[in-house]
Amino acid sequence: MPIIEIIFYLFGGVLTLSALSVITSRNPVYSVLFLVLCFFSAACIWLLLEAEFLAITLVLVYVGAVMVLFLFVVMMLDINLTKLKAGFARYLPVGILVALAMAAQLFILVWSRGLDSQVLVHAADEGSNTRLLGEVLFTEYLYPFEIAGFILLVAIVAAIMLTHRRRPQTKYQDPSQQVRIRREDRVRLVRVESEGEDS
Amino acid sequence: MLTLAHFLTLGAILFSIGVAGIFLNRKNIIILLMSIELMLLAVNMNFIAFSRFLDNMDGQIFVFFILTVAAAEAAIGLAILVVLFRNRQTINVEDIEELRG
Amino acid sequence: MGVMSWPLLSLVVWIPVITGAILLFVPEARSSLGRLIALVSSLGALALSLVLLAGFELGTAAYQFQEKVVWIAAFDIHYHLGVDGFSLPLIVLTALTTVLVVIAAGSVTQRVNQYLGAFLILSGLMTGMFAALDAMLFYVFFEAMLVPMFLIIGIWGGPNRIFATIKFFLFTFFGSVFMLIALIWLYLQAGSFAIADLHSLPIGLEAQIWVFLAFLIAFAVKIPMWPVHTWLPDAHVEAPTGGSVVLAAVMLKIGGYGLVRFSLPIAPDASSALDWLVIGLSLVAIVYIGFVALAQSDMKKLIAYSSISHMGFVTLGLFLAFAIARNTGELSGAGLGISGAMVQMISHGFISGAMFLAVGVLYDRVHSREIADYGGVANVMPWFAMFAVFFFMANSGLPGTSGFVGEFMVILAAFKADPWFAFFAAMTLILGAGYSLWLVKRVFYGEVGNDKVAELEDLNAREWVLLTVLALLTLGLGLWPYPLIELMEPSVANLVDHIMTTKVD
Amino acid sequence: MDIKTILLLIPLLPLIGSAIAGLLRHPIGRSGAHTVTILAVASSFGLSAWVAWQVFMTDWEVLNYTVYKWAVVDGIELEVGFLIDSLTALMMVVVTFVSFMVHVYTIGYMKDDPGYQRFFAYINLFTFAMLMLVMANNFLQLFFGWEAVGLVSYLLIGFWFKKESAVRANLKAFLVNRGGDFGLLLGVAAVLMYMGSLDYAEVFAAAPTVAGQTMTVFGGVEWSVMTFICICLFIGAMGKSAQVPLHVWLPDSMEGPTPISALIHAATMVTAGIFMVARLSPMYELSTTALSFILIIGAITALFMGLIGIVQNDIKRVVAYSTLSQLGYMTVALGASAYSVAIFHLMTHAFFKALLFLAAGSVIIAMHHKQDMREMGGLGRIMPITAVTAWVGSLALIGFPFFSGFFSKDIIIESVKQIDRTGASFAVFAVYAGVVVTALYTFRMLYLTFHGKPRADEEMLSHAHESPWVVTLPLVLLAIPSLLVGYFTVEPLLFGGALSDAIYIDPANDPVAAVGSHFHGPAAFALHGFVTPVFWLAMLGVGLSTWIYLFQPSVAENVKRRFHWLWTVLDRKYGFDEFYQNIVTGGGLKLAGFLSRRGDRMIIDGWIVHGSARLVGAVAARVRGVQTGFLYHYAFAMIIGLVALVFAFVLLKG
Repeated sequence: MPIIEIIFYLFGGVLTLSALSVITSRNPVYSVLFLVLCFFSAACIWLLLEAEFLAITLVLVYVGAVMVLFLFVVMMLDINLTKLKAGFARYLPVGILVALAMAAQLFILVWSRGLDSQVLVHAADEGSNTRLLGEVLFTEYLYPFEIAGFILLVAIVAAIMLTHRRRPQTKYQDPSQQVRIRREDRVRLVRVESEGEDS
Repeated sequence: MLTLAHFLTLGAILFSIGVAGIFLNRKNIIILLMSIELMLLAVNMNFIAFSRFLDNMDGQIFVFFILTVAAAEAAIGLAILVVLFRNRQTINVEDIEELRG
Repeated sequence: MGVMSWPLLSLVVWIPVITGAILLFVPEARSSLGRLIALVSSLGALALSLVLLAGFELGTAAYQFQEKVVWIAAFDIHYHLGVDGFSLPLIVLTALTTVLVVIAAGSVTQRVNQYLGAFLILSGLMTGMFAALDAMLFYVFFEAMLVPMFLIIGIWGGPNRIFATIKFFLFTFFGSVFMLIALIWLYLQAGSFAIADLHSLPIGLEAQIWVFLAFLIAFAVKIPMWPVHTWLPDAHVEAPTGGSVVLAAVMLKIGGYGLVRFSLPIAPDASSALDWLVIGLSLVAIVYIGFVALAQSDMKKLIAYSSISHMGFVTLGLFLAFAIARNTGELSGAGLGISGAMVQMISHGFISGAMFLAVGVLYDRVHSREIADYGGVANVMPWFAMFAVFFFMANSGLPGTSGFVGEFMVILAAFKADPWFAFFAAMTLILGAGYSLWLVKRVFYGEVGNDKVAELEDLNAREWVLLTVLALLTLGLGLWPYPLIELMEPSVANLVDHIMTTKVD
Repeated sequence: MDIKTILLLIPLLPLIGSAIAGLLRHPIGRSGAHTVTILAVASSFGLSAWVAWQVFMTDWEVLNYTVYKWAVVDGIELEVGFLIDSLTALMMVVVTFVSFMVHVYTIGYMKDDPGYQRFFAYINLFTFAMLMLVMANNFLQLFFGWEAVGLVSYLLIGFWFKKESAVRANLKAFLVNRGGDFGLLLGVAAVLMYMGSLDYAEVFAAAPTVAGQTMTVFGGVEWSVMTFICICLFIGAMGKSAQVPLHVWLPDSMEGPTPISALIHAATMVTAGIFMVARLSPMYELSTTALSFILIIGAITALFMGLIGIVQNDIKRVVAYSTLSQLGYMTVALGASAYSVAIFHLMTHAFFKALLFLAAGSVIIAMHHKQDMREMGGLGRIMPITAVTAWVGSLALIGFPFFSGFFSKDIIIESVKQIDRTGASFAVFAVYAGVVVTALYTFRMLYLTFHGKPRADEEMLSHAHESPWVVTLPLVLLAIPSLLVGYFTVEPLLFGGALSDAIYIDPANDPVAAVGSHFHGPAAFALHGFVTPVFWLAMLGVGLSTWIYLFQPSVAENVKRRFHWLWTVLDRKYGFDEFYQNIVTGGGLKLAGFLSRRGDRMIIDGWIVHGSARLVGAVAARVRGVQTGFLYHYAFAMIIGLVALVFAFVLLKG
């Protein structure tokens, strides 16, 4: 068996098993960690498909940022695990049934169209994957790219707005109020009549 | 011999696991979100495979955008989750039914 | 550059809309400024519409004062305006009614500027609809004017206004959806939205029947014809006085105008095949609704039902042509019915507007529309009683008032179609007099009904102006309808020719 | 002045007077109002008299011209125009003269009324409307005048609008008249359809060509077109001229002020129907069926309405029923093709009936607006002028020879005897019986009012006195024509062909000519009148009346007790009022209530409109259950939907 196939089956197996663990483990922390493993395995398979840039991005951005975020949240929240797991067994048959139905349909689709005749071969060397991607992304897909950036910005603003809260007891300065202040609000001139020197 | 079908099968398995995950963990929003990530991963897998086999970069561009949107979605989803938990002290889906008709 | 070279129609349409939009943002504190702006704007539109009238060339059925600009090139939609003998009188009526409503708004105290703004916008949109020569433009105006009317009833209306305004909106919207479908189908056939192209488009009989029914639903709701009339009494009861006036005086005419502009010329064979339906419904409206009006205890409801009954003459007159051709084998009388219907529309604009203003006069003072809350008003408001009796008499079709002209012409034409039509139509002589004068008896005659009536004060200057203008118009049109009929005659003749030519190839 | 200007001024002067008196009622005040309106109507009368002089005494060409074009539509010219011939001229003089008298009389009758100016405005307006009616040269203007006089009648009956009975009566009058106008309008529509014009001259020219045609309407029966048109038009006349069964409004109209009863509800407006049929004689001559119908209706009215007059106690109502009966005589004359006689009786009746009403009004003034004859009696000594003029009017009414009524009524009876058509024999009986009845109620009224012992209380009697000159002058001025006009006009009008330019009678069947062949001057005719059965029938009525009401009042009570059922029938006016009140009005209102509640509110609004809204609501309430609000239900739904879609793509599309 060529090395490439070994790599594929190895990482494919790890990917499948860890994905199963993501959905079955009792503790969400484990789930997140298994998900990280999934992404790693997927990245490896993507390398096999010569999508180096995306594989690296998946690991760096997804695992490095998004999954860490998941982990934070899971650990931060005090979750009653037993309650959340209730009914797991009851829905197991339905879940498996639907998943199998889905899988079966997809298999039929994949294997009935002659897709298995397309063999993976090494691509012609046209320069690095990153360069190729960049060339398309910054020319043909410039506007979608800009929009994607904007979506991320919106996501950042939205996430901050949602989670940011102002605690009543914290002291802070409001620069706009400081700038707007007028003399009359601060100083009150009181005319005090002198007592007179009639003593 | 690795063919396109192999990669697509892997994607299909991954997707089905994501589907099963939604059914099994119906009460835990975090794992629901993770199941969605799995399904997105499966889709990405297919895109990259097609991109490779069709020798066309568009598939990878799509993956790029999907990653972007998924990241944004995860960030906002988790933010909502945090706010929800802060207000309700629970993330149990069964306790949340404001949209009941 | 003379006035005639201006884009007069556009000015009549957009001056009120633009000033209305500006008025929406005038603050409450500046309401006297708002009133002034509204008055100047509406008078301006009226003056320009009179210029149109003065410059209108008689003796031709062609569209005049045309303006045509590409609007949406992809669907061949044009901003195309123009008037003929059918639309010009209605445009003048709209401009005039707007002036009266602006003057009558003196009794409104809340959000006056927005109120006036809504009316001006409504007025411009209605004018645009009458002037539109592109079906899509017509449709846009047709739908757009629902919005200001919706707001007028919904914001300044009576206690049950939300119910009434939603009923009004749903009814009209329900109808116009069918019109949209028909217009799109016609566009696909003709490749154009120009009304003139639709007029000359040959269509098979079955397709014509579908198109005709779609238009009929849209316009029947507007007119309103029995049995889709029940929104009107509710809307009138809840609408503020100005809203009622515009609703009765102009908005109801849109349905009749639509029948003239779309149903009859686009689907003449279907109109001929289904004229029994329209005639039947019209006669039901005249007789049945006449009876229903008798049973009303609310003045506005009574007038609303009377409007439905009178609009029955419009639909009757428009569709008599085919029956006349079948019965007598000639066309003499067909134009009589159509002219009668058009005159009836204008006349009803004056009379119903005046009656709603009259009810408004009482409502402003007593805050009741119930007939039982009045009695003996003539004792304390003699001048008002004079106007009221005059307008209710006009409503019952007294010769010498405009209310007679249209009904007379339609009944004469109806007799040619079938004496039975005339028999049922003429029932309005008794029923119309019955409900109108019974109301006069209960409200105006007798001893002073109660303390509130005893404290009533007679008309103020504003009400004098409103009622006098309408009374003179009613009388003028009744004594000498010649100019109006002469204005419409070529268009009527053209329409008769057109609808008697089959479009089935 | 141009003749056309004069003719235009005749109706317009009263219109202007009315506008001034009505709209400027405060600035001009009471005296201003009556000065303006009386000046207007007096000049109108003067001009009318001049026109009549021209028409009757000179070589006059019938003047038929258009004043202005009302509308031209679909090739049909609708115009406002005047047709000035002998008939019009006669009517103009009668209308303006009676109106003039009534104007003067009103100064006295209404002198304390707060609505003084309004009253003068109304009666001036009435004069305008009536003149427009009689001067019309086409059906449109006829209809205009027809309705306009109806409007003024409505306003005047309800003049004292605080009185519930008055406002009931005016509504009733207008609605019953509208019932007649319904027929008139259909008739006009039929005229336009078959003759193609509304102009009298053109219609008359086209009438013979239409005579043979038939039409199928109303129950599939073939009708002669001319009969249909004539009967429809006559239905209008039945409303306006108060013929059975559309007569019910006229007695109630006595709720209006007395001058109005004289002017509108006796002398002029109610005769519009008679005038119309006479004007349209070229058409009516073509339909014997219609004439028979008219004859029978008129005969019923003449006899049975007179009978009611015997049991009435309100002085004005007696005169009102007498008017109904006399209108019946005129209608009989029309039905007998004796149009000119009908017009002749119309004229004489206008004078003596206006006189009787104004005399009754004078009595009412004296009795402080009490109208019940049982509280009068013996007034002849207190108010001699009124009593004498009332006697003149009464003698004219019963047709005492030499009085104007004698000529007209006797010739009607003679004419009816000449003709031979369906209903003629009944009509002959009715007009003969009517003579007795007329004499009976007329003298009953005279005796109860002016003779016998005073039954009013002392205080009332002490205040009662003869009315002022503005009241008695019109009485005297009306008494003169009541006495003389018949004698001087009977020959030229009926037998001299003065009306022949307006009235057409089929020469083969001309009752007037037949009567004329025995006519040898008015004096001989009147002297012969003393030996005719008509005279002795009238004397029978007078005698009965004298015996019962002057010498043996107990007889009246006895007869009343003995024939109680008859008395009840008469007192209830044959139940017409109940019929209209309960069946027509009551039924109509019930139907209205039913349609409004059940039809509109329940079926259309309740079931269809709100029902569909409720249906949508109900369905939505069910469907809403699907939206549980649980996140995972939505997720499940999505996934299952996805599976199903993929299934469809994979398996069904292959």
